[in-house]
Amino acid sequence: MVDVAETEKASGRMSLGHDDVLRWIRAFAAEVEANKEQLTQLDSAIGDGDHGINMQRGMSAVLVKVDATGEESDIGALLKTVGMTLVSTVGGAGGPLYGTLFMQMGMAVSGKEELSSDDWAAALEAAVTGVQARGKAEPGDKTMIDALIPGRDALKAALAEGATFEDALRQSADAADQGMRDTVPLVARKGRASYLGERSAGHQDPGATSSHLLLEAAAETWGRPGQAR
Amino acid sequence: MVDVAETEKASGRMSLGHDDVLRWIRAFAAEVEANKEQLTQLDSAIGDGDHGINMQRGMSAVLVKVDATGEESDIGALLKTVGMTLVSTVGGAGGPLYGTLFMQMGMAVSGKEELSSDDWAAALEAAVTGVQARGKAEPGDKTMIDALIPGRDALKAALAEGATFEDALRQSADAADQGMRDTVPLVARKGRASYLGERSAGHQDPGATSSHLLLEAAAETWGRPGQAR
Amino acid sequence: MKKLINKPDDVVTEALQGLAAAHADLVRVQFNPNVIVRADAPVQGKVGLVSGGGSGHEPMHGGFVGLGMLDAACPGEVFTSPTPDQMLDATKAVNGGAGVLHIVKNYTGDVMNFEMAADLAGGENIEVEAVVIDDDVAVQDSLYTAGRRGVGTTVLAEKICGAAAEEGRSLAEVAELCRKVNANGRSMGMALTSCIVPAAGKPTFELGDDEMEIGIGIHGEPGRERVKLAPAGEIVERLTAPIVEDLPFEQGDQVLAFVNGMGGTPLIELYLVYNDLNRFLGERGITITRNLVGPYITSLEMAGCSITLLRLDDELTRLWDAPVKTAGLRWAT
Amino acid sequence: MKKLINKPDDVVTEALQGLAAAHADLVRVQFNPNVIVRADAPVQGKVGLVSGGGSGHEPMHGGFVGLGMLDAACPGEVFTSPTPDQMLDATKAVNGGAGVLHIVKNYTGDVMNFEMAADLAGGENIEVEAVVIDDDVAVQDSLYTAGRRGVGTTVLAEKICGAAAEEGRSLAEVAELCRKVNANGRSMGMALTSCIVPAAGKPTFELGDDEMEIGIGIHGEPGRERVKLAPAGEIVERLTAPIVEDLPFEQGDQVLAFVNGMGGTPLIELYLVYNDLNRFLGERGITITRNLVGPYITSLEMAGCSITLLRLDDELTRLWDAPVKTAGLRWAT
Ligand SMILES: Nc1ncnc2c1ncn2[C@@H]1O[C@H](COP(=O)(O)OP(=O)(O)O)[C@@H](O)[C@H]1O
Ligand SMILES: Nc1ncnc2c1ncn2[C@@H]1O[C@H](COP(=O)(O)OP(=O)(O)O)[C@@H](O)[C@H]1O
Ligand SMILES: [Mg+2]
Ligand SMILES: [Mg+2]
Ligand SMILES: [Mg+2]
Ligand SMILES: [Mg+2]
Repeated sequence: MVDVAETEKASGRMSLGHDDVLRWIRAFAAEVEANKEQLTQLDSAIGDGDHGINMQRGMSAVLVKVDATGEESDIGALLKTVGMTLVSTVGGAGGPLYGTLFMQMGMAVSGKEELSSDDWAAALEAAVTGVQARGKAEPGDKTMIDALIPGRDALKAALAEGATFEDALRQSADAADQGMRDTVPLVARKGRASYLGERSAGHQDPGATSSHLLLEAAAETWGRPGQAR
Repeated sequence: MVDVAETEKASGRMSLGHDDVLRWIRAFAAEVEANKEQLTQLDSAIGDGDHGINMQRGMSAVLVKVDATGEESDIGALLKTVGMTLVSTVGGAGGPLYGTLFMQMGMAVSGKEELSSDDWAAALEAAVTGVQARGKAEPGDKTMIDALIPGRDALKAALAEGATFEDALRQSADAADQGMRDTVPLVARKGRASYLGERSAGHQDPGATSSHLLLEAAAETWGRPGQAR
Repeated sequence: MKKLINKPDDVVTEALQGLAAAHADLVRVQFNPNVIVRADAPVQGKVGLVSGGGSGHEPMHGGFVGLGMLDAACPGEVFTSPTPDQMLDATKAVNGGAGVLHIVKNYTGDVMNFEMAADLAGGENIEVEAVVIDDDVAVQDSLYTAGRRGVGTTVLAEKICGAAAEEGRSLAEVAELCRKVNANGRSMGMALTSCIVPAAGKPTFELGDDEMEIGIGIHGEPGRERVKLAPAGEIVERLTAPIVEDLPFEQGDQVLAFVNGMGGTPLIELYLVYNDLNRFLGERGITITRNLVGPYITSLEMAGCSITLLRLDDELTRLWDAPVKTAGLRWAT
Repeated sequence: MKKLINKPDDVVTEALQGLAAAHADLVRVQFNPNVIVRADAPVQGKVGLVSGGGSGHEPMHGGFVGLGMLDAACPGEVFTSPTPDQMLDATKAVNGGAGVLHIVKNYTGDVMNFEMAADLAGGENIEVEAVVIDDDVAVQDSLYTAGRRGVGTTVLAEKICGAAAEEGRSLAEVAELCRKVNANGRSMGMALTSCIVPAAGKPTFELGDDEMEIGIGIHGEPGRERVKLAPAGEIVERLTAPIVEDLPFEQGDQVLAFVNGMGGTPLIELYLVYNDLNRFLGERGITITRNLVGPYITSLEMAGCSITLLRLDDELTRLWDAPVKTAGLRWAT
């Protein structure tokens, strides 16, 4: 089977098919698996030590689910399925937040079988809006929002400046990475870490870390690997 | 106040007065206090780790009690008081056993204001009989009986052979010491250590250890100190 | 990790199977999604009470399902709030036509999942109200944060609202009562040792041999401060003074005093703590007229305790005394 | 030593003060000598039930004083049997003219102290019978040794005999029933961690991170063997197989299954153990018709569990179900 998206990507024209989106989801699942310990460790410091465990449980359920869902081409439906699966398997804060993220993405691209770079930007926009509506977090609250918003903004800015999709994805992931790092000094105001007050400063937020993995997975799957850090 | 017993002891003639017996009880209390940790340690290995704590609690109650019991000269009454105080403050196996030991001694010398060496032998005899009646332990069961019986037998034998009371007491204490050491290889058949079966072998019995202290205190108080071991 | 478990991933399922087998007279347990439902649910015409939260806090909530308390509980993974589909199933199973109250502990995850569940239940025409319990004075309360955690008062709210529902009060009334309980209850906890989440396999936090954590939550979240170990009397003061000041509880108040064990602390210590608490409150003219001493809202094998005070009036006292028949609390039935 | 205590020497007294304050409706506590007496003792015409033992096993025995169970409990120092004067006071306080039954766990200390107390009570013309509970199959039984320890069956005997006494049975009948319970009950326990006696200040024994102690008593006494940690299912087998073989329990038997927590093990693990036990017995055609899951006969903060099986007949089942109202067990009242 010829990978259409690969061909298109090589040619510089951008279009993501159902399979591409699936590859991204698998890549995110693999990142979560690989970083399960670290996510849990970060959550132990300022939360309850389950973020890696929860996300891993959710993403393995997602893989089972999408494997079972045979022939399908509607990307919106795929993303909604991912979201619903996360909602019903993750629990905690991560479940509704990542569930909402994927479900809102799915709504934004409902019925589409191909996504342009603008579609992806719109999906990410919807994702962030959904997560904020669900969790009421503002930038600086030390949550996943602090990785997602820089990631969304960098993507939009890069595309507006005429960057290639690959470049835009890389800038998006790098901005999310920076946003994630910037959560370290913050005092948490939302989520479980907020109970610690000042004691939450000095630790990187686990949710921002997993959100960076999400955007990094997109950049690696559809664009170029980042520089080794 | 002239210590009559001291004078008599120096003269070779043997007679223990109320104060002498009190000095022995104080000496035993001091030994228990000094060896509290060791007794507890031994009891941790094959019992429940409270023998030192229990005996120390009991003997401090005894000291309070005898201090409060002003002028008195009946040695039998003194010993019974000690026994009753131990019964009502020690608990565990040690309480009834040491309580019985002292109460039976008291009965054996009831009403006496002075004890000859034979009186002491009779008191010790009664003590051992009482402890056996109460606890049903036989020699070799790995209990305090294994220190008391050799101690009693050595005293009787020495006196029968015409030894001085000082020598007889020393032989009694040394025999108790040996008996105590001989409990090490034994498999316990009575008391809490019996629950361990074979696993009780290789440990010295705590009760035999405190019983040795009892006879050692007598030898040191009324006779001569033993060789440093 | 020293635990009586088989595989870390199976802990919740197997414990639920055990609960189901042990208390078939009281509850039915449904698996995938996991829900513990009162054996005779739905009780027609009665407001249904649903709570839930992460597992690892037993007997809360599953042990409180039964007559006079909860109609259903949704157990999440260990320390992880359950999912909306569990809550929806629970809500449907206990709806006897009078609506369903969700009693939610204030954790972001619990709140969001219950919100989603309420939306879904609304879609199925079940009337749902939710009351969020946020009684932990160890956490600074603020509009700009997630606010206080829900801890010990949850148990008391479940009991008292369960009694009110049993009396046939309406959903609005039971919800109002639940808010009243929450408004009059305050808690604070401490830990001597950490707990170990089975799937994590190691202690959530490390405490020195001479340290304790004051103001801890029920998930091994770090507390307000880490300090040197102290006698029970001082610990009681450190926990109770902020509680008393916060409401504030005042001279002449009658309270229910709840000394809760965190899971690894034996009862003898809890009664000793209760004794110090009784003295502390007595000195301030606050009278304990009802009490609860034991491990009721735990944090796996964590050693430590929490103290909850609930200001009582005649209504709350009467409802507290009303019959209850659950695995975890049972009297007067 | 991490405990919620003030001074090690005051633990028992302060915990008793807490118990007295918390349960004034159920019990009176007398100090020096320490005795916990049912609030309405002596119940005229009823056989009085007295038990006792070292402290550190709470709720046993003090938490079992009340209607339908014990009339009095004598708490000794931690892990140290109480003294005859405590037992004598208890016996006098509960003698309602129908005599008094002493339920004694088979430990040399307990047995001897209760014997002395019975002698003293006899001197005061109170009819006393004593039944010794010795149900621990971890200990080799023999005429030449102290015999088996008394453990979990004690709780069941206290409940069942309490119900019989409440029915007005005679001293001889209640004693006979107690022997019957003992004859049909078998137990075995295990520990994941040691306990710490407050006055000793350090663990009674040391266990490696990957070790457990099988056949442990309730005082941190070493057990039958020290082995590598194993899954709960295997542990259940190691504990239950000797129990089943000993009586023996046979296909078709109906049993009360009691999964007891040692003090430091959380309820979620006990239910998981119960699940494995239920399966184990089911495979052998033994049916659990009654159960008890929780920390009822503990060993301070020791982590671990014990399993007790009691073969039931109609009489025992009925008496188990009869009303009980104590701090530790309460139902149907
Ligand atoms: N209100 C919120 N909005 C956005 N993200 C949040 C919010 N609350 C928590 N989070 C994110 O969730 C992460 C924790 O997720 P997780 O550990 O799965 O849930 P829980 O806290 O219930 O255990 C936090 O690190 C944070 O990034
Ligand atoms: N039946 C018995 N006869 C004589 N001595 C006994 C008997 N049972 C136990 N002992 C002694 O008691 C000692 C333990 O005493 P202690 O620790 O005070 O009591 P407990 O075993 O109740 O904790 C043992 O070391 C043993 O010497
Ligand atoms: Mg978490
Ligand atoms: Mg001992
Ligand atoms: Mg969580
Ligand atoms: Mg003892």
